[in-house]
Amino acid sequence: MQTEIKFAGFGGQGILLSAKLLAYAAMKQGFQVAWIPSYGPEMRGGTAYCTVVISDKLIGSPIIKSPTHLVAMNRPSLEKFDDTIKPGGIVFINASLIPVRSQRKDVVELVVPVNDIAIEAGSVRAANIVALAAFAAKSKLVDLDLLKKCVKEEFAAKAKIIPLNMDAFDRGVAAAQA
Amino acid sequence: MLPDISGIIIIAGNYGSGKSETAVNLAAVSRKSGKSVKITDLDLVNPYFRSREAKKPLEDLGVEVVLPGRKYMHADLPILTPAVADMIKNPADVTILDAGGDAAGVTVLAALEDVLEKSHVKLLQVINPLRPNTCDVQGCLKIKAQIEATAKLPVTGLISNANLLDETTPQIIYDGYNLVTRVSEATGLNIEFITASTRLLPQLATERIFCPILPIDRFLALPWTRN
Amino acid sequence: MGKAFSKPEALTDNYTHYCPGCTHGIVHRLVAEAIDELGIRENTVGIAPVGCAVMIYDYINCDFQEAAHGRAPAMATGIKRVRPDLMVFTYQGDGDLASIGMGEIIHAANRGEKITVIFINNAIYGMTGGQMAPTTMPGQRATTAPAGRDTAQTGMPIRMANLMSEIVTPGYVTRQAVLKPQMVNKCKKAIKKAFQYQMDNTCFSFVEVVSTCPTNWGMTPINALKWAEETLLPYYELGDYKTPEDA
Amino acid sequence: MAKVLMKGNEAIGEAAIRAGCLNYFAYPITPQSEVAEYLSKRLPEVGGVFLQGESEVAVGYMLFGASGAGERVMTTSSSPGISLMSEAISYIAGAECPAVFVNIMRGGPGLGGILPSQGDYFQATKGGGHGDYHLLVLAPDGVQEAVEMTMQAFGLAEKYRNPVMVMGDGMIGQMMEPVEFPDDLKTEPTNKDDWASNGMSTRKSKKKNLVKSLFLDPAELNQHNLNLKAKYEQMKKEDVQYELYNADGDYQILIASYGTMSRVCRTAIDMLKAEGIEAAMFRPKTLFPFPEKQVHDAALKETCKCVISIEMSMGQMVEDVQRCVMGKKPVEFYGECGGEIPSPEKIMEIVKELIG
Repeated sequence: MQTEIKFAGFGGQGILLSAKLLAYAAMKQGFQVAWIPSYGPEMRGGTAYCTVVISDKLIGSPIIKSPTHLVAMNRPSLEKFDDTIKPGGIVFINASLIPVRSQRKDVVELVVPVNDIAIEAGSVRAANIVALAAFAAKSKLVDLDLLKKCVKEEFAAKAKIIPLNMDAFDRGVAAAQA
Repeated sequence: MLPDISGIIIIAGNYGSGKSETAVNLAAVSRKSGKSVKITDLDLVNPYFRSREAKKPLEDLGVEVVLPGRKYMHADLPILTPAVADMIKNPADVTILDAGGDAAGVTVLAALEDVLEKSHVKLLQVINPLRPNTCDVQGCLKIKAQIEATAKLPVTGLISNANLLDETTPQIIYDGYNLVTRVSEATGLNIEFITASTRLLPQLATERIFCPILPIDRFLALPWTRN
Repeated sequence: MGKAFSKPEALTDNYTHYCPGCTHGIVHRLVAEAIDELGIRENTVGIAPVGCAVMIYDYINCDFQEAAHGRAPAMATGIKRVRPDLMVFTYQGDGDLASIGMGEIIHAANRGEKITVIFINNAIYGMTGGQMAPTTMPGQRATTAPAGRDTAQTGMPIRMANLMSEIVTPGYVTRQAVLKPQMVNKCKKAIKKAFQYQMDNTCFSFVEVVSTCPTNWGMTPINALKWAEETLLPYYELGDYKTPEDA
Repeated sequence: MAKVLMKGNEAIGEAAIRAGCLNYFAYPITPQSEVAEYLSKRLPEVGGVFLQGESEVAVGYMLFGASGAGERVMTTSSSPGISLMSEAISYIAGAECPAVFVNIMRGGPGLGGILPSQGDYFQATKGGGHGDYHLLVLAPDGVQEAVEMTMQAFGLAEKYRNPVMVMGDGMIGQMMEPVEFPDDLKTEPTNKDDWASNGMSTRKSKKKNLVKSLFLDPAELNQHNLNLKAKYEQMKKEDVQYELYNADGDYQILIASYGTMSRVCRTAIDMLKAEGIEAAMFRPKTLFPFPEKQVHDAALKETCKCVISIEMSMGQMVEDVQRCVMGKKPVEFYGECGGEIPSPEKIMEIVKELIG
């Protein structure tokens, strides 16, 4: 069984980090993983994309044309990749920045105003952690406690912002479960 | 009639005029006539087809070949061995200095000025009219002037080495002789000899030529043309 | 009583291949004497250049590596960085150092590599047969400048010591010559000092040596010395251009 | 040791340290600059040498110097940078010094592009620099193998006293995968006292050591080249590495592929299998020495109708495949090299067309 998650947004929204943390947690859980940067014409235009592949067997092609899930942090990302998601996949929408919704009927929409939640938690910069937590809670791809631990470890060198990110994480989980 | 020259002989000329082949054959012919012969390869500017490549056959004939140490034979180094000055100071019956091409090739002679000026030296200009820069009298005179200016020595005689390698015909040799004759008239210099490959000698109307003829055996031929 | 003139231990018994009147042999000897006097022979690695001195390793008795044309300072950097305990020197000519290797020498100096560079400036390419060098004098003939160096086309000769002295990183930069006995003595002192700076881990050092090439200049050895003194020295002024104490 | 998630470029840097190489010289170029960035932090921590050279040309000779002084050393670069280092590579091979070069290939020729490519196969395996020499070339298909091959490279370089190249592409450099650093791949540095210019005082023999590639005597130079050739023949006997995938059954087609491209082919083979089509893959892990006999034998399987070399190039490895198959089976080619890696679906389509 192989799952692919595309993370997409503006440069600076922390997309690559969210993806890395998910991959890291999955790896710790014993899965094969690959973190594949957007490495093609799609990387142009100040936007950042990357794909995490989680699998129970050796991962083959790093070329993922049609991912299982999408985490869209801004409108161009949703519009660009909405069509490519496999039927039954999750389309995560950052409602703080995306006023529209998926055009698809065969996907599961998860709409969370992550920027607003991050601001409530103390800083808009934690929006990527809110999104990661919300997506993880909904998709159940990895153990949430383990993922939260990975987030904490990531910020180990910046102890001051750990409480903020832990709070953002919890708020994200809550938003997905609401 | 074979050339019969003695003393210290410097062979010069423009690039590709056939200096080295001429020098090597002159050494061989002189040695065969019973003279003691020394030859040095002073071509420091051209790494291929130098008279040093004929070292072995010349030594087999009893010619003394003066060169930098064996390990430097193929070095890309302009080595003027001190043995050259010794050779000039203690010459054989025939002592041949094979210089490099053009003015650049005789630059090294200027570095030997102090030993050369104490000796009586013949500086012979080899002319092949089939080379682009020496196809007329004017071209030959220009090269002569350049050689003299750089070597700081006067040219004392002329050699016609008219050839188109394997495509040489008797006519080419006659034409070359005519050109060098005109250079001789213009300069007052003697034609020391002309060359002709041993292959062409039997076909040559030697009565048309009023100077010695040096028969040329290819010592420095390309590997695939040897024998 | 010791011998008045003996062969340095760092000099091999081989006869050099250099032409009569060439000053490479003198500078080799000075380098060998400096190495002996400092007692560093067994810790020294030399970099042989591409140029007439390519076979310097036949004459100086220490470890050597052979560089490609111009790259000696980069090789010296590689050695010195991984083995700071070794004494590393390059011995380069003007085509090597001032033309094809200009990038490498400037950057090695600028990084302050603790190496010693001996730079032989004889105003011509020797090895390849007398072509124009960056240091060839205006009007000086070369096989690639048959009418003499035309500065309108090729610029003025590069004064390496002057140029190197402009580098802000501390270093020792000097220009010496070996045209007369007293110059040879001074040059020896400079070479020794350059090695001493390396031993003390003080700085990069650069010793330019104004030298002769009678064969390619087309001069007798005596005339070559005279020409160098009259023509080269007024343009390539001797002396220290920079010392680490200046910094 | 537990697995860690690392970018290929970082993992290569770490692998060098784990292999006992504490000397690194480099010049930045996309898509491999992370190696230099990583090592600029890591090497000082372990007392190693990190230096950013002024050019790839200089870096090549910094490697030559360090290697000639008997120390383990590595550089990393990408295609145009490797071109500039090729002069030094030729000298290092000529002087018989060990050194490790990593090429994270990008598209060419010229500036080309920064996207992944396999356009440097010829450069790596057939020369690149001047003269008769070969690199031993290792081609990883992912981050873990990049680690393992980087670690192996030092031992191989010392075994043969020859430069070794690890040849990945932008995708391998940029992607993250879990990696382990196997302790058993670390080799002890060989004793270099009999040839390295590492200072006489540290050696028993007081004979001076010369690191050089100049041989003035034609017979000596010829012999030197014969000695080099003997090394390359030894590599062919002792150090060929390859992998066969799905080759146990009755495959109809053999896909030859290496590096990132082989990952795509692997997926395509799985997808074809699901549709009842059997395809096998031959993946050289050493591009030089090329697994000549192995590809020949795999191609000759009775059920195998044809061989196709699939590359992110316009057809380079295919020439080696053709050479080894010796006309006994048709050898086809498919390649793309703009930077977009062909998809598994595209590979399936090509395979289906070929086997009808």
